[in-house]
Amino acid sequence: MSAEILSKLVNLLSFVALGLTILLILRARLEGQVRAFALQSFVLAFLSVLIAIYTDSFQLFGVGVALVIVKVVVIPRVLNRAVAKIGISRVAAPYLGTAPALIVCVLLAIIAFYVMTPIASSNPLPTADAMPLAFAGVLIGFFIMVDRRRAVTQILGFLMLENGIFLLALLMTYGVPFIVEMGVFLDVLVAVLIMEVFVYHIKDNFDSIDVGELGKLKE
Amino acid sequence: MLHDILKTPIVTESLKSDQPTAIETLAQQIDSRARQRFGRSLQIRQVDAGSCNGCELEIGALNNPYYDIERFGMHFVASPRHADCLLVTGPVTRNMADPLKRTYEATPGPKIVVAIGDCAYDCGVFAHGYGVVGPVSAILPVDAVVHGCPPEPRAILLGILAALDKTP
Amino acid sequence: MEIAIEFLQLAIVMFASPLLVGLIRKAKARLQARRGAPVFQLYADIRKLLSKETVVSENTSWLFRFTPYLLATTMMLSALIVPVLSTRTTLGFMGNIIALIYLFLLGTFFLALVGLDAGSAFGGMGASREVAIAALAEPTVLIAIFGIALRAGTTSLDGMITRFAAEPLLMLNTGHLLAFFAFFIVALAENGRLPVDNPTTHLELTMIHEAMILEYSGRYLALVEWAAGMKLFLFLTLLSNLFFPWGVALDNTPVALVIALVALAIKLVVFVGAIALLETSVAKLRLFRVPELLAGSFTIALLAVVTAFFLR
Amino acid sequence: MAVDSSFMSELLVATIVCLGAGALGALLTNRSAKAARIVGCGGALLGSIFALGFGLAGLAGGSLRLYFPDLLPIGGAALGIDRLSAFFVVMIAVAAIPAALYGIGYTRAYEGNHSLGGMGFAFNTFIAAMILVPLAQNVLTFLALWEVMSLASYFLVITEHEREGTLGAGWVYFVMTHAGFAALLLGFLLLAQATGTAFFSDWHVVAVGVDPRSRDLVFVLLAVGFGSKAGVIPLHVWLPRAHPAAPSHVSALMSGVMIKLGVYGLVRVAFDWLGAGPIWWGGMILVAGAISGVLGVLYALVDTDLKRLLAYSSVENIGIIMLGLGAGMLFQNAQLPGFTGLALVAALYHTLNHAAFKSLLFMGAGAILHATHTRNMENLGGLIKTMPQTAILFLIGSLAIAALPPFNGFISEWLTFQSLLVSFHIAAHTINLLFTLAIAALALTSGLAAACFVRAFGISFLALPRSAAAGMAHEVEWTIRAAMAALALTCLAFGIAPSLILAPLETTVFDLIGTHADMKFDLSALAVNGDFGWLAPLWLALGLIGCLAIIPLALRLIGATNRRRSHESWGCGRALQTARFEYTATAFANPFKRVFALLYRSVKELDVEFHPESRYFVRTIEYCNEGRLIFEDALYRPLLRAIESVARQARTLQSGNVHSYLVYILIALVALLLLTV
Repeated sequence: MSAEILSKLVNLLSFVALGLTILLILRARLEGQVRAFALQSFVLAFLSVLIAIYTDSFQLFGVGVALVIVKVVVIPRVLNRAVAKIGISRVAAPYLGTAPALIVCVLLAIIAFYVMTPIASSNPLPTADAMPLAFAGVLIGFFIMVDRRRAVTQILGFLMLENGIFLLALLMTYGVPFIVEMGVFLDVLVAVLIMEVFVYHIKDNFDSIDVGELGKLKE
Repeated sequence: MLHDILKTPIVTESLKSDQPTAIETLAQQIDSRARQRFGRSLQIRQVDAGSCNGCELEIGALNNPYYDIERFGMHFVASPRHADCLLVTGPVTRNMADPLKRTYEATPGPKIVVAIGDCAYDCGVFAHGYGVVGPVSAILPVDAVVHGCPPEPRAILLGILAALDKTP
Repeated sequence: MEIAIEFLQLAIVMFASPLLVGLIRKAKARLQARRGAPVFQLYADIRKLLSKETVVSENTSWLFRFTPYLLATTMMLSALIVPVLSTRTTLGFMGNIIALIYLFLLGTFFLALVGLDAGSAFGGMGASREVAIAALAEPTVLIAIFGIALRAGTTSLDGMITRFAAEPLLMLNTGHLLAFFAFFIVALAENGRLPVDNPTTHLELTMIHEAMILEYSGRYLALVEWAAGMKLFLFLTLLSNLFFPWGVALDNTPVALVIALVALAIKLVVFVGAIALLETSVAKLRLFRVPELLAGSFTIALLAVVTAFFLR
Repeated sequence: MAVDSSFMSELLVATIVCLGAGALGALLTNRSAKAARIVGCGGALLGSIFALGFGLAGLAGGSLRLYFPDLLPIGGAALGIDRLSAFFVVMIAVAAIPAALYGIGYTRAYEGNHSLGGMGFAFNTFIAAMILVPLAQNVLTFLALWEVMSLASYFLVITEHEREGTLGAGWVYFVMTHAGFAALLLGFLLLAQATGTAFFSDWHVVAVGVDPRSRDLVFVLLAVGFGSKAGVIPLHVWLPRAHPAAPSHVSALMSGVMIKLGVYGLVRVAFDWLGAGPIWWGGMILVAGAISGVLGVLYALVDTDLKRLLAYSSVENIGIIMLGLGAGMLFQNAQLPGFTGLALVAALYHTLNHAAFKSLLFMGAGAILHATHTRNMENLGGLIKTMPQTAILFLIGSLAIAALPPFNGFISEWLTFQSLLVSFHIAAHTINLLFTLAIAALALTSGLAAACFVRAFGISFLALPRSAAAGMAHEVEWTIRAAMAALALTCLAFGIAPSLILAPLETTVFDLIGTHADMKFDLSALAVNGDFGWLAPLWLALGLIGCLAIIPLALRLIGATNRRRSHESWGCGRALQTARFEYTATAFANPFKRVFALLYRSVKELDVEFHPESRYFVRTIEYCNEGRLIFEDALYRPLLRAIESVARQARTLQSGNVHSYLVYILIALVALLLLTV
């Protein structure tokens, strides 16, 4: 597999990942959002396997497999369970409407391009071209956490942010060592489980998962 | 959405297999005869002149996968301007008499009128009601009448065909 | 020779477009577990309509009687510009892709006027919605065009197709695919397909395109339907040849033309399947959600341009 | 071919003499309204015809230098012509000839109740001043002519002073135009001081040497001054008030031609006087153009006053022109002179086209006003049957302004698009993104413009009349129709044979920037930047006609029946159809109001009065969806309040009589001038 094809493929897949992040804004139903996340994680796994083949590093391959197990299978399960348990929750309106949110996403993407292109151009790896996309994924994930009110959506925003960071590392340095990656995965898993518990509590106390309701805790 | 798209064809498969033979045979004749009239293309406009909506249900059934009237080149349209055939249901009430006439006027010729159901034929149980003007034939030249309260979809199909056969 | 090919392309667009519509209907019927109308139904409909009387509202003006001819005209003219089979089109010099967009806009303009002509509330409603959607779709179209023009280095249809046909790994090019998606959404909106407009609706209040032609009958209706079919055919041809330029004849040898014809047929069938799937699986958007859809397509187009700039 | 300057001067003298004769003659014959009307407009007509000849000769290369040292203080009066001035003179004449012809018939309505003498005087002076402004060769000549132009147009605006609102509109116009004038004055004086000369011809050479900061200051001042005359947002507020208030043939001139002199000034500043500047100059113009285009058409889209709608659409078209200019400046900055030429050609072409179709549309609106005595679209409708010829002419204007083939607007907008699209040759991401947004803005503008004129034409001309007045409308007299027909033909000619204009325009631009525009064209086709984009308007037009002819024949050949029956509109069988059933202008604009609510900030009121017996019977429904004007609210109200408080201190001077204000302005002007000597 030549470097050119690899970089093209990496660009494309990173873009699919980014698109799935943006899809989180368009999809109203939580199930769909979870599915988007699972799909994105799968794309990342595919990407890391691709790079593993290119660099024939066994570690990266392992990372890909672990990614599939943790983020494509386990976490979506957990989240779906949460969603099911919450039931049809009252849809809390986001702070921004769909169209403005999309515009913000584009702006974030452009900013990411501005910030990352110089860094990417100084990086010799064939995968470096896509770094701005990964960074845009990080920013937009963050934006989702800010913009959306439903706790589950926010968790997903956080997870996608994390995916973006993973992708960034993957593109910059062909990924961090296996052990570190494992550690990160476990952290994320734990974090998700804790958040799930939180969601239940919010749900029980305010019988809605609109984090805006948390404001009531003040008095 | 992705999921739905992946799911859709499977649903179709399961339904498409059981096409009833009785309808098939009827379909064969209808198909052959429908060819000659209106060049195998018939746009239908349905007018409710005061019906109890029983007939509407049966007419609606013509569109379902079971009867699927479209395969005969027949199609329900949104405007009498597009139509060749008016399906009129119910006894003609005072309020609907004039609109019914206007609809007929608005339909470009050549056109056929089919009265659907007993009410359309002789006002059925509503006969001599204070709000009822009379049967459809009192307002429009009717080419064919379909009896029944309500008539079943295949009867309606046959009625339309009868009307088609009458047209020169 | 070349002029002959030109008119061959025109003939294909003129006579194959009803078949395309028929195919979409058939595919949809199949997906809805129905037999559906035969694929040649639209020909029968048109033939019948041409032999029927026309009823013209007494409130209408000459515009009402003139517009169907103009619609068909704009579409035929566009068919002369779009490279259906070959990029070596003699009349292609009449205009580039932007001229093409404006030709379509000309048709929309008159159709909307006709919607207002009869003075019925439905027509006005349809006209207002149609122009709103057309206007909101415009930026996406031009930005998507920009996105591919700056990679092809030209805005002439023939030129763009030739360049892309020569480009390896085209399908791995992000900007290209993004531009395609943006253009595809716009194509759906412009042709009044789901999820923007429901071509088979009977409910006046949900209509857009249908509402404007409620008044038409007989030969005028035939022309309008036919023009709509040609528009769809042209948009899909444009999509398939511009973004997937495989098999388009780069020179006018008979073999190349035959290959091009087959390739076009295959691509169109794929699109038919896609549209049928889409229209059976998604519901019509509320009218005031449509801008969001178009905003989304605009976003995609913008990203296409941005990537093309930064990743070039 | 060279034209000797004596011939040129004869033409110019003839022009001025005719206009002067028209002006004075109108004053003298003021007693008999008919005579004043005919003399006034006749003089203007003859003068404009000579002006056309003069301009064409100028375009053909004729040169002229006139210098009257003692006609004006400091520097004297200097006139001269180059191709750019000649081009604008031609543009003025193209609009002024039909306007004068139109005036002959149109001003009959003013007989008896208005002084036609004064009107004729102002009208001729206005045209004369406009023709001379592009010829001015030094600061004072320019400013003097500019001021005369403003004052003459001001008096024309307040012609119908008895209508309520007219004086207010005139006042806004007066203030804005003089604010702009002050900016111009300052800018010119600064530049003159920095360069040490008041002659434009010298600036081209010396201005480059001026230190950057004061160059920037001068540029901003001049841009603001000319921008306020051109009606660029946010300096546009006078335009939608003043243009509708004026008599229609004057509105046609103001909207079609006068605001273009602002464009003339900007072209001069950016490409002649100051020379190439930093990036942000071009960026500023480009952004201003994008904003003016989108917002202008958005306001036009929801307005129900036909003439105000047209005024707003002028703002939009100025925006399109600005996009061309800004692009040109950015290309100049990026060392791409071929594209600079292309963008300039596009901008100037659109300037000319807009002069043609906007005058046509204003005259059409005037004809409607003449026939129905209303400008409110909600009371119009059905006119296509009572005034068929006006309808066709207005339709042509609408098609042209919506930039649809085969009319002239299409060509210039196509050229503008091309010049924006070639921007990817610039290798700077920020500029690329700027251009990308400019393209999006232009696309949105053109789409919305099409929607806007579907509404304008469809609501006012089609379906049933919405008021008795509209029902009793009648076709207007022949001079009015002839004037409009002339303009309509111009639109068509410029649309199918652009080379008529492109050839002289290209040389004009060559004279200006010293490089050829990156385009090729012959009688039938034009190509941009090699094979980047091409267009064959003539063939497109032929194709349209051809197919239009073929289809009915084909239908006859295949034996399609042509039986036709006339019947009522289909309304689901409802009892009768009245105009009440029709879609209103407000309803038509509603989708846009909802989509762009952020920009309109419209306030919606709905009050329903029910029948006392039952809620199911409605007595009256009142629906009001008023869009608020953000710039007025955010920018001008506070400003005016401040000024007001100042004015209260200066109440002693305030006599309430507008003409005494003129005196103040004049005094201030002279004082400023003396200060600088």
